[in-house]
Amino acid sequence: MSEDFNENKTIQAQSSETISGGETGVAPDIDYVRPAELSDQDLYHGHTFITKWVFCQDAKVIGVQYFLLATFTGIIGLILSWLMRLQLGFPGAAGFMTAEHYYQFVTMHGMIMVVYFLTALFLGGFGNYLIPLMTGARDMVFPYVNMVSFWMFFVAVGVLLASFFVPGGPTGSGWTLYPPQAILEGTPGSGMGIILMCVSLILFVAGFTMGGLNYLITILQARTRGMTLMRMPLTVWGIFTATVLAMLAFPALLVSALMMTLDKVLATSFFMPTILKAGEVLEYGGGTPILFQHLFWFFGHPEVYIVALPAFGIVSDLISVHSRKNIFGYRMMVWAIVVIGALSFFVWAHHMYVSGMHPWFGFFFATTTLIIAVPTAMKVYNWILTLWRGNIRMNTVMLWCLGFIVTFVNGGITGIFLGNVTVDVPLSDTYFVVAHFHMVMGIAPLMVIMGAVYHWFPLVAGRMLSEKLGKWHFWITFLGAYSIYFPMHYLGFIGVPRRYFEMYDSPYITSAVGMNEFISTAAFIVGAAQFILIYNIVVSLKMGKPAGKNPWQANSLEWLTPSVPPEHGNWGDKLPVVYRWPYDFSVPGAKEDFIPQTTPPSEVVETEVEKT
Amino acid sequence: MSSDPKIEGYKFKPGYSGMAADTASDQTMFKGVHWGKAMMWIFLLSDTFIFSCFLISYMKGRASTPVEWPNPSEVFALNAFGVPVPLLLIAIMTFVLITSSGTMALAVKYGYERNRKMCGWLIIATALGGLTFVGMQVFEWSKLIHEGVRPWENPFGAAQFGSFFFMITGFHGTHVSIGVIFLFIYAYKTFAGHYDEGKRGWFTTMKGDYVEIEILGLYWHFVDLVWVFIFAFFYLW
Amino acid sequence: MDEIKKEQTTTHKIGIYLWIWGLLFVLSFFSYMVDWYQFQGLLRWSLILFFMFLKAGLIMAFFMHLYWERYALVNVLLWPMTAIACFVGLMVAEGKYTLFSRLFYFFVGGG
Amino acid sequence: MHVGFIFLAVIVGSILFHIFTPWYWTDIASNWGAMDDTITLTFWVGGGVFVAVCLFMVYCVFKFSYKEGRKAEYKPEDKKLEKILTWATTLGVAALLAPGLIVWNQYINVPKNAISIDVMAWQWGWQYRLPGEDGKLGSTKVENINDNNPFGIILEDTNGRDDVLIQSDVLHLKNNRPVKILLRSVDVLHNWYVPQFRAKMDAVPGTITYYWFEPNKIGEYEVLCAEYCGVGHYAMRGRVFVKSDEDYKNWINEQETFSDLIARQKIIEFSETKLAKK
Repeated sequence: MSEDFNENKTIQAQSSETISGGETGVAPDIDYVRPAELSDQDLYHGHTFITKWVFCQDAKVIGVQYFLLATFTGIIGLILSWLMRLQLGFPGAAGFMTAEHYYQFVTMHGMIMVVYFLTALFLGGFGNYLIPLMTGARDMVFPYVNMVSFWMFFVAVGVLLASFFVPGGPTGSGWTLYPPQAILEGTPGSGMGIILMCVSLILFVAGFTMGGLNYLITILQARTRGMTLMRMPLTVWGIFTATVLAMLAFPALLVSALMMTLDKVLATSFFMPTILKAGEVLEYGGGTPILFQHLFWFFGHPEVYIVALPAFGIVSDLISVHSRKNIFGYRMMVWAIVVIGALSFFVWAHHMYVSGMHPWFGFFFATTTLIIAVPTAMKVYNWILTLWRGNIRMNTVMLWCLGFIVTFVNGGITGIFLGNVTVDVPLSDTYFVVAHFHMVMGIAPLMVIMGAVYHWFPLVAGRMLSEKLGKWHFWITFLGAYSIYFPMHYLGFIGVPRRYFEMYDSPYITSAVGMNEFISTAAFIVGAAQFILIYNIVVSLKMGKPAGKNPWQANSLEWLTPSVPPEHGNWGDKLPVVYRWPYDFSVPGAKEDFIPQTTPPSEVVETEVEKT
Repeated sequence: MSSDPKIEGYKFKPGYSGMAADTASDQTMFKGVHWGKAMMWIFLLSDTFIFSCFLISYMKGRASTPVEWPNPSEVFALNAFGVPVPLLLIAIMTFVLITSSGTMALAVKYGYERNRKMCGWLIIATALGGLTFVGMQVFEWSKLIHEGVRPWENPFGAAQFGSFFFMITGFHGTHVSIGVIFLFIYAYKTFAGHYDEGKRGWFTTMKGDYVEIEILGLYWHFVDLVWVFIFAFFYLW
Repeated sequence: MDEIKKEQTTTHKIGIYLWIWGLLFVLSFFSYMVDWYQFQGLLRWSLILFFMFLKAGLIMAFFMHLYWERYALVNVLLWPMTAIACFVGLMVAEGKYTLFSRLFYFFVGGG
Repeated sequence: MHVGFIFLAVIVGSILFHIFTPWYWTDIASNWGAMDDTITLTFWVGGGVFVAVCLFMVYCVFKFSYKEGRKAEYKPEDKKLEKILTWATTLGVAALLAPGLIVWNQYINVPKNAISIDVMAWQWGWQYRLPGEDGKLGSTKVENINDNNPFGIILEDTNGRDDVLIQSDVLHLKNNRPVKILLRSVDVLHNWYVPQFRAKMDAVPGTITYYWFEPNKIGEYEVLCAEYCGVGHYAMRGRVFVKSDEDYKNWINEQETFSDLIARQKIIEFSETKLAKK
C-alpha cells in the first residue's frame, strides 16, 4: 500500500534561512520565519473513481459532498416550508393537509434546517473546504476519520428521511422534541418517528464529532509556517469557535436523545411524570420534563452560535475583500467571536423563561444574555466601519453581505426583546419568536452562504457565476425574505401563538388573514428564486467565464494555490509561508491594492504596513 | 516543565507567559503534542461533557423525586461469610480499575523507553484488569436484575434508580469494553514491533509510534476517572 | 507530518507512578470508609467530594501527564469545566425547586 | 446607485410599516402595563440602533462605491472609537436590562391578597377550580382523577371540600382583584395564555407552576394554548369573563363545590343501589 503515499516526493522541512527571496538564496533578516516543527504530511491519493470521488479522503471533496448533501436536505426543508405556508396562508388549499401532516412538516422543517442543513453546510461544507486551504495545511490531520464523518452524516440523513416512510410518519413534536408529548399518543409520529429522529441525531453527533476533532486539530496543530492564530482569516476563527461549541454542546443533545429513546422503548421515566391519558394512568412516573428542556437548550443555544459564528467569520472576510479594505478592528472581531462562543454556554435557559423552571433563573439568564449583546454589537459596528472609506465593489457578493447586515441587525435587535426576561413573557411562543429566529439564524446565515457561494465558486469550479442572474437572485431573495419576516413580528405582537395548524376566528386575529396570504405568497416566490442559483451553478460549471487565479484579488491562502482549482495536497511540493494577516488591502505605498499573505516583507519594503 | 520537547527556533517559556507565547506562535498551539494525542484530549473533553450531562441528569432526577431513593449501600451489599458487606463488589471493582490504570501508566512509561516486552505485558495486564471489571459489572447487573431491578421499576423505591443505574453504568461499561478491545489490538501491535519500526496503521496514513500507547492510555485513564465520579455520586451518595 | 522531529525522550521515574498508584488505593479506601462508617450530612458530602476531586486530580495530573503538559493544553482542557460547574449549580437549584413544588402542592396542599 | 436607494427604501418602509401598521398589540386588560412599557422602551432603543446602523450602511454604499483608481483607507483599528462604542453599547444594554429585571421581580412575587385558581389542562381542554370560603385549595393527585373526582382532589384533605369546581373551559374573574394562576397538567406541556393579560407560563405535568395578574377591564377574553401540545394544540381554547364584584358573586354562588358533587354522587349511588335492590 505504501506506493499510495507521497512519502519522498514532498519537501522535507526546510531549514530556517532559505525561505524567501526565492532563488537568490540570500534572504534578508526581516523575512525570517521559524523552520517547520513537523515533517510533511503523508496523504493517501485515490486512484479509482470510488476512492477519488466517493470514499474520498480529500477534505475538499468531502467539503463538496457535505455541501451537496446538506443542500439536498435543505431543499426538502424548503418544500416542507412551502407546504406549511400553503396551509397557513390558504387553509384547505392542499386537500391532503391534516393537522398531523402540518405538525410533521413543521418539525422536520425545523430539524432539517437547523441541524442537517445549516450546521452541516457551514462546518462540514465550508469547514472542510476552507480550513486546510486557509491555514496552509495539506489536508485535514486525519483524512480517513474525516471521510467516515461524512458517511456517518449520510447515514444520519438516510435515517431521518426514512422516518417519512414508517408507520405513523416522522415525528411531529416540534423541532424541540419536548417530552412528554414527543413520545405520547396525540402527537403524530410518536412511535417509530421519534425513535428514528433520536437515532438519526445520535448518528449525526457521532459523525460530527469525528469531523469536528479534525477541524480543531488542523487549526490548532497543523498550520503552516508563519500562520499564527492572529493571522488566520476570520472565516477560520468563526468555524473554529463554532466547532468548539459543537464539541461541547452536542453531548447534551446526545444524552437527551438517548434518554428519550429509553423513555420510549424501555418505558423508563427520565422525563415522564405520572400521566393520565384517556382516563388511564400510564406506567410512567416521577420524571421531570423540564430536565429535558435544560439538556436540550444547553445544546440548543450554542447550536444557534454554531450556525451564526461561521457566518460572522465568512461575512467579515467577504466584506473586507470586496471593500478593498482591511476588516476594521480584527483583534476585537476575534475576541468577540471567542467571547460570544464562551458566553453561549451560560445563557441557555433564556429559551425557558415561561417553562416553569426556577423563577430566580430569570435574573441570571437575562443578565448573561444581554451581556452577549455587547460583543455582537461590536461586530456589527466593525462590519459597517469596514465599509466606511472603503472602495466598495457592488457585486453580487457584496450585495449578499449588505443583505446580511440588514437582516442580522434586525434579528439581533428582536433578540434583545426576547432575551430580556420580562419583555419575553408576552412575546414568547408567539410568531414574534418565529420571525426573530428566522431573521437572525435563518435568513442572515443564508445570506452569508449565498455570498460565500458566489465568492468561492470560482475557486471550486474555476469559473465565475453569472453576475446578472446573481443580482436577480439576491434582490428577490432579500426583498422577499424581508417582507416575509418583518411583518411576521407584528403577528406576534397581536398575540398569535406559534404552531397553530389553523388560523383563528378570534376577533383580533382575523385581521391578520390578509397578512398571512401575503407572507405565504412571498414565501413561494423566495423559495422558487433559489432555483435561479441552481440554474446559475449548473450553467456556469460549463459555460461560466474562466476565473483564472485569484479573481477577487484576495489575500488569503486559499487563492494562492499553485493550481486552480486546488489539487489534492493543496500546495504542490512546497508549503506556503505566511508573513502577514490576510487583510493587507490598500496599503499605502504598495503598488497593488492587496498584498497576499505569502508576500515577504522584503518585497514590499516601501509600504507602511502595520505589524500583525 | 521538565518534559518540554526541543523545537528548532522556538524558545519555551514557563507558566502563563509560556502559554501566551505558545498561543501566539505559528504552526502549533500545543507545542510538541502529537496530533493524535491532541485529538484524544479534545475527544475526552467532549466525552466529559457527555458523562457530565448523564450525571447532572441523574442528580436532577434524584433531587426532585419525592419518592424515597433506594439506599445504595444496602442495594449493592454483598454477603461475605454470611455478613452483608456494603458495596463490597463495588470496592473490588474500584480496586481492579485503579490497578489497571496503574499498569497502563507504566506501560506508557516503558513504551517511551522503548522497552517493547515490558510495555506489551503491561498492556495485557491492563486489558485483563478491564476484562475483570466488565465481568464483575455483568455479575452486578445480573444480580440486580435477579432481585427485580429493571430500567423502568425496582422493588426498593424510586423507579429512576434503575433507569439511571443501567444507563450510566452501561455507558461506562461500553467505554471499558471498547477500551479492552483496543488494548488487545495495541498489545498485539506492540509485540509485533509496529511501534519500533514505524509501521503504518490499517486505516490511517500515520506511522506507528509509541505515542499511540500514551493516546490509548489517556482514554483508559479517562475511563478510570469517570468511574471515580460514578463511584462518588452513584454509590456513596 | 505526524511525528515530532525531535524525539521526545523524557520519561518520568517509576517511583512517581508507584506513589500515585498507592495514594489512589489509599484514597479509594478512605472514600469507601465514608460509607462503611455511615457518616451523614455535610461531613459525608465534604468527605466524598474531597476524596473524589483528589483522586480525579491525581489521575489527571500524573497518570494523564497533565502536570507535565504545557499550560496552553491544561487551560484549554480545564476552562470548559466552568460551563459544567454552572450547569451543575443551576441544576441543584432546579432540582430543589422541583422537589419543593411537588411537596408543597401535592403533599402539603399549599394552594 | 440603485442599490443604495433600494436599501434606503427597505429601511424607510420598515419605519412606515411600524407607524401605520393595523396589526399591533391588543388593548391591555391587566396590571402588566409595565411589560408593554419595557417593550416600547426596547423598541425605541433597538429600533434607533437598527435605523442608525442601516442608514450608516446606506451612506457608505452611496459614498464609497467602487471608483477606479481610488484607494481605500488603511486603518486596522481605532482603539478610542472601539472603546467608546463598547461603553455606549454596554450602557444601552444595561438600561434595557434593569427595567426588565425589576418587572420580573414583580412577576414572580405574588401579592398576598391574590386568589389562587387551579387551572387544570389536558389534551385538549381546560377546567378550573377556585378555593371555597377557607380561601385554600385542596391538594391533588393525578391518580385520583376519575368521573367522580374530576380534579383528583385528595379526599383526606379537608381544604378541598369547599373548593368550587368549574368543569368547563369558561372562567370568571373578579375585576381588580389579583389572581394567582396555579397551572397543572395531567399529560403534556400546555400554556394558559390570554393575550390581553400579557402574562403566560407553561403547565408542566408532574409539578405546578404559577404566575399572577390583576385583570382590570371588564369583558370577555379568549384563552389560547401557547405551548405546543400535540395535534389538537390549535383548537385548545377557553374563555375568561372579567366581571364586576356583584356579577362575580352571583356567578360563583351558582357553582358546584366539591362537597356538593360528593353529595350528588351519594344520592345517585343511593338511588342506584335502591333500584338494584328492587
